[in-house]
Amino acid sequence: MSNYTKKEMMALAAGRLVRNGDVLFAGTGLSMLAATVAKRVHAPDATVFFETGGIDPSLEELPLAVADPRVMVGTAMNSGLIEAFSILGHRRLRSIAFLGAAQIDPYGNINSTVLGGYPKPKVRFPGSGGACDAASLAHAVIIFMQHERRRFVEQLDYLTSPGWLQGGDSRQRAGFKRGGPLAVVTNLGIMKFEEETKRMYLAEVYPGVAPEQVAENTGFEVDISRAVVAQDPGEDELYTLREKVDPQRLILG
Amino acid sequence: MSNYTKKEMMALAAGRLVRNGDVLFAGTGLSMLAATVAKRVHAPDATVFFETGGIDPSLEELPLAVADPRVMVGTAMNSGLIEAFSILGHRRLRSIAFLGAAQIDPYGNINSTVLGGYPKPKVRFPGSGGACDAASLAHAVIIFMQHERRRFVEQLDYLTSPGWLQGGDSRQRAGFKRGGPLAVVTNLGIMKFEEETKRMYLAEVYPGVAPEQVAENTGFEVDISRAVVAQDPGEDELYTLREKVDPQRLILG
Amino acid sequence: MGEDNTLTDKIMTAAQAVERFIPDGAQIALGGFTVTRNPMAIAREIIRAGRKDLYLVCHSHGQAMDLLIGAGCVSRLEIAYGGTGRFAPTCIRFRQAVQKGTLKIEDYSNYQMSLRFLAGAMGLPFMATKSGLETDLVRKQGFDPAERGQGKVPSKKLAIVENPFNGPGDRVILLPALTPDVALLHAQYVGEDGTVRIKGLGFADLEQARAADRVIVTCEDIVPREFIRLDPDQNSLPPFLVDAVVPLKWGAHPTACHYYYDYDPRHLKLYGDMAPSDDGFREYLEKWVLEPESHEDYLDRIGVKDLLRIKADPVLGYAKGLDRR
Amino acid sequence: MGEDNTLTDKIMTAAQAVERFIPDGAQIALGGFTVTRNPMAIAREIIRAGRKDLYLVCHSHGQAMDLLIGAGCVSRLEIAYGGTGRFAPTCIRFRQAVQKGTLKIEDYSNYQMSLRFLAGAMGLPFMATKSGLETDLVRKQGFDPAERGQGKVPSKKLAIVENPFNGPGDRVILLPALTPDVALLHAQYVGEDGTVRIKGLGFADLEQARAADRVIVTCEDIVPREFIRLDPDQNSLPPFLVDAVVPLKWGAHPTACHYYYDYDPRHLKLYGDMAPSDDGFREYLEKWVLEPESHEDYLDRIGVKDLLRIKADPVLGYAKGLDRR
Repeated sequence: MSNYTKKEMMALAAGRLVRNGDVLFAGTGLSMLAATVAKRVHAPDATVFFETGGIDPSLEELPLAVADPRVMVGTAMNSGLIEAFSILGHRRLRSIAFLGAAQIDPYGNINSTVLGGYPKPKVRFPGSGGACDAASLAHAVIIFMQHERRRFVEQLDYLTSPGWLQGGDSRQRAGFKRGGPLAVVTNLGIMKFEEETKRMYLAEVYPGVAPEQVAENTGFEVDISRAVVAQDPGEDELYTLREKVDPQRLILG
Repeated sequence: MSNYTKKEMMALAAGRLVRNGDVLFAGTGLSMLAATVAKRVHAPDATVFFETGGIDPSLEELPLAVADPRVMVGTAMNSGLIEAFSILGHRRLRSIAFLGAAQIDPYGNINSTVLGGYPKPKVRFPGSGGACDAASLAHAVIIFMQHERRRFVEQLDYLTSPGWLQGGDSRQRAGFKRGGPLAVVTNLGIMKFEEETKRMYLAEVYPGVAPEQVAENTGFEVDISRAVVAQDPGEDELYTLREKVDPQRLILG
Repeated sequence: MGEDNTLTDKIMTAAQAVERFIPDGAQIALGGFTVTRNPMAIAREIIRAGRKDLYLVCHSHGQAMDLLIGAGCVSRLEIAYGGTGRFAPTCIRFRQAVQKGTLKIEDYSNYQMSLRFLAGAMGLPFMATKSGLETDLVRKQGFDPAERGQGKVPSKKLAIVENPFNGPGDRVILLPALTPDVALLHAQYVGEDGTVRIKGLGFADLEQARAADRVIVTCEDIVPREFIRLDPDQNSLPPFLVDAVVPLKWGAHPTACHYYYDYDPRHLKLYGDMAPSDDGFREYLEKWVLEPESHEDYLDRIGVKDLLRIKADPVLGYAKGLDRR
Repeated sequence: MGEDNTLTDKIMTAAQAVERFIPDGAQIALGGFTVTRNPMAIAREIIRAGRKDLYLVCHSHGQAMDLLIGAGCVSRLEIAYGGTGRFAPTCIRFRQAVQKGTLKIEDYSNYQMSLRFLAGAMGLPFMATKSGLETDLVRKQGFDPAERGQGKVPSKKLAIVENPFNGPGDRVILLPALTPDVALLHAQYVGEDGTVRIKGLGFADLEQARAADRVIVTCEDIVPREFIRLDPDQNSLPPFLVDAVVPLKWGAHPTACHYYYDYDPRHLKLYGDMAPSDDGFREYLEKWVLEPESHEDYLDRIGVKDLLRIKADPVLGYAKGLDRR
């Protein structure tokens, strides 16, 4: 038994992908944890910002939504959606967006809108929000997913946010100047995208997870041959996450 | 001899065209006087604003430029160019812009850019600034001119700001939803535009000016048959203009 | 100057504002974002007034939108996101209405909707962006083609064109401007002169207000003219863009109003528990919208204890240490 | 958070900022407007550094632009207005350069230029407006067709297209986005964390900064992090959009800096007297730009008496009763 939860591992694994100086577009939930812990542990010069316009808040208490008053306090600047999305897409910034989704396909395109038909679906989700914009405009995107066959699908019910589209150079040909998903962080491991084809493969499994488990829980064919075991969370990482970032365990549960 | 100057008459004559509640887009010089005196004399609910973003300043001292710090004090709001031009063109506001120009044609199109060729002219003027935008987007425009043949011309050297274009319904056909010049206030009188043809005619001459004087100083044919004599400035108007609006006579001279 | 600009004609009750400016079928832009500064008191008044066929245009909206949809006031919606964070990851009555097909809906992204409001605010016909190329936001239409161009429904959801400043093949999305009939927003301060000041994040409230034909502002406090004009850099809207000012303390409850109060986790959880079933939602409406005889009566039902629990720390602007689980 | 964001790497002298971020040929957006918050100290440094072939993109500009043009630093200009109110209804050296044909120039309107900066700031390819239809701003081109699409010169001055959301015949102007190499602006405050706060009108400074690749901010004062972050609603630019911070008191002189000092009527008049003749302008450059060994030396030449004359009233923000005739 490990001394940490899957949620903790996910937040830390995603946070490790952040570089110092990055500009982090955080949503609610896990993405808030990942951005915050990265900044506190190894990327002190990273900036966390929110689509609502809060830029670099003090985050003494964890916001539960991107419009939470806690994203407006101690900030460098309080602005609005227009300014936030301008920053997200700014060509000179390494903006990293953290997204979640209901479905993902082999090229990292995601669905957060509906299951079934449109506009009258079987299940309605909240919709794009800023996800489509982040996936279109950010320097890179990190996606959180629960690893289930029904979520990793060959064909999305609705393509809300563009990933590598049909793979290869299709994203670039479609007119996007940069971006694309960097990684998919799940409760089993970390998926990345092949250099040329841009198809998803298993890059890392968490300690105690077998690569085959990932294949079984993925609804499309996935290369698990290159998987290495992810590094266990460090003491300092866990301490920061638990004591500084989410002491009330509002998101960690 | 009258007990007022031509400049005073011009500022007051233009100011009289303002209605209470209007939103007044003022530039430097005479237009600043006209807007301010109108608000102080008969249109207390009018709002003076500037293309630089200053909205409804206290104007305790007269600004000498639209970026003068005096347009930023006691305002309802300090914003910027984007917000100011949004207000100028707002469909629900009766925005009145005051403009000056180097040349004007029979349909109230004006030139504030060059004399001679473009881009290498005989004489260069400051350029459009916000004049083209005001002439395109405002509810109505009032133009100040020195009445000289070389300024009232059949053909502009450069059309900076659209008036009634070629007259008739040409402005509307060009795609402008509203606007057009209301009057041209000169040192001799007030020119207006015929209802149907939109051609300039002499509506009022100042006391002591003969209508023929206007015809002589206009470089195109102008109907002077309907001219009436403008009302002398009232005591209260002169008092407000001289003592409240421009006590230093910075613009009145 | 401006000494004579007073609020006299603009100050009114929520009922008067709804009566005067929100007819059935109106296109409405809701201010706020998910759990903050929703125009809740006006939303409750709209429900009490029995408005129908409203056409909401939203970026990311939560509590006010869900209440209006649940109460059957809304027939058409353009939206990017419906949720209130962990209280309702997807807005409850919104979700049900979409799944039942009782709501005509068109999806955009947050930036797309914000740009559309900004276009309306600036008097521009459309905005051009690449955000959303190759997605179903672009490919799938929610509204019936036969309704296109009718009333405020845009003639096209969007248009894809070539960028004339680049070589061929460089495609961009054109998004039609939004010019709502009414914008609703909740502000902390309105000056005696009608100037509006929002503290904290503005979201897209100002673009929405500038784009709209009419603007209704509910506010926590009316403040002196001298106060609001002492530092006009901080102000949000000039008086002449505001049609109705409705002073309503705690007017955004149960959503937050920065520097005044936090969101109310207990009430949002209560809503989350009651709203999923039709009976539960009806009961919620009865107790919290229809029965209260006034806004003060509504607040009485919430109770002083809960109001004080969420009262904002004067420096932080939110309720420090509030139990939000 | 952000405890470690400090100014260490960004604080530098004007000479260092020009050396590092402004090469010959750079496309530069000048902050300020006619007589207020012109980045004068940086402009003087650019002249001392002998920069050539600069490409200015401006809405309404005055003193800094005229000085740079007069000194021969500028070869290309996109502009809406060149003047400093009554001190120079048309900027003096600007006027002469255009008349002599030594400057490549393209005219737009103020809204058009502001929209182009805003498009650059928002990452949009172009903006659509009706402002300017049927004018020579639309019909007449200043730049040589052969230069189109080279470097930062837009491939077209603008394009006229049909609005796809309206019936045929509804034409709109598309204006290409501006993304300058460098934006220069003068602010009142920069925080120790690099956050910028402008007091009074922002003009289009923020759009220009957000649109640019690099941003140089000169400022009156560096203020503590706790001060600048206490009320972030008032801030103008976040630290990560700023590349160089140059503390320079009176750095906008002889133009105004709200709450610090007014414009300097005596100096602007002096400039107006000297600039029209080539000899006079050269003499002005010598005395006020080339000879001063430092910014402080420049201020010494202005003299304490004149600096105090224009010092701002702390409440009004300008010099009350200043003789401006």
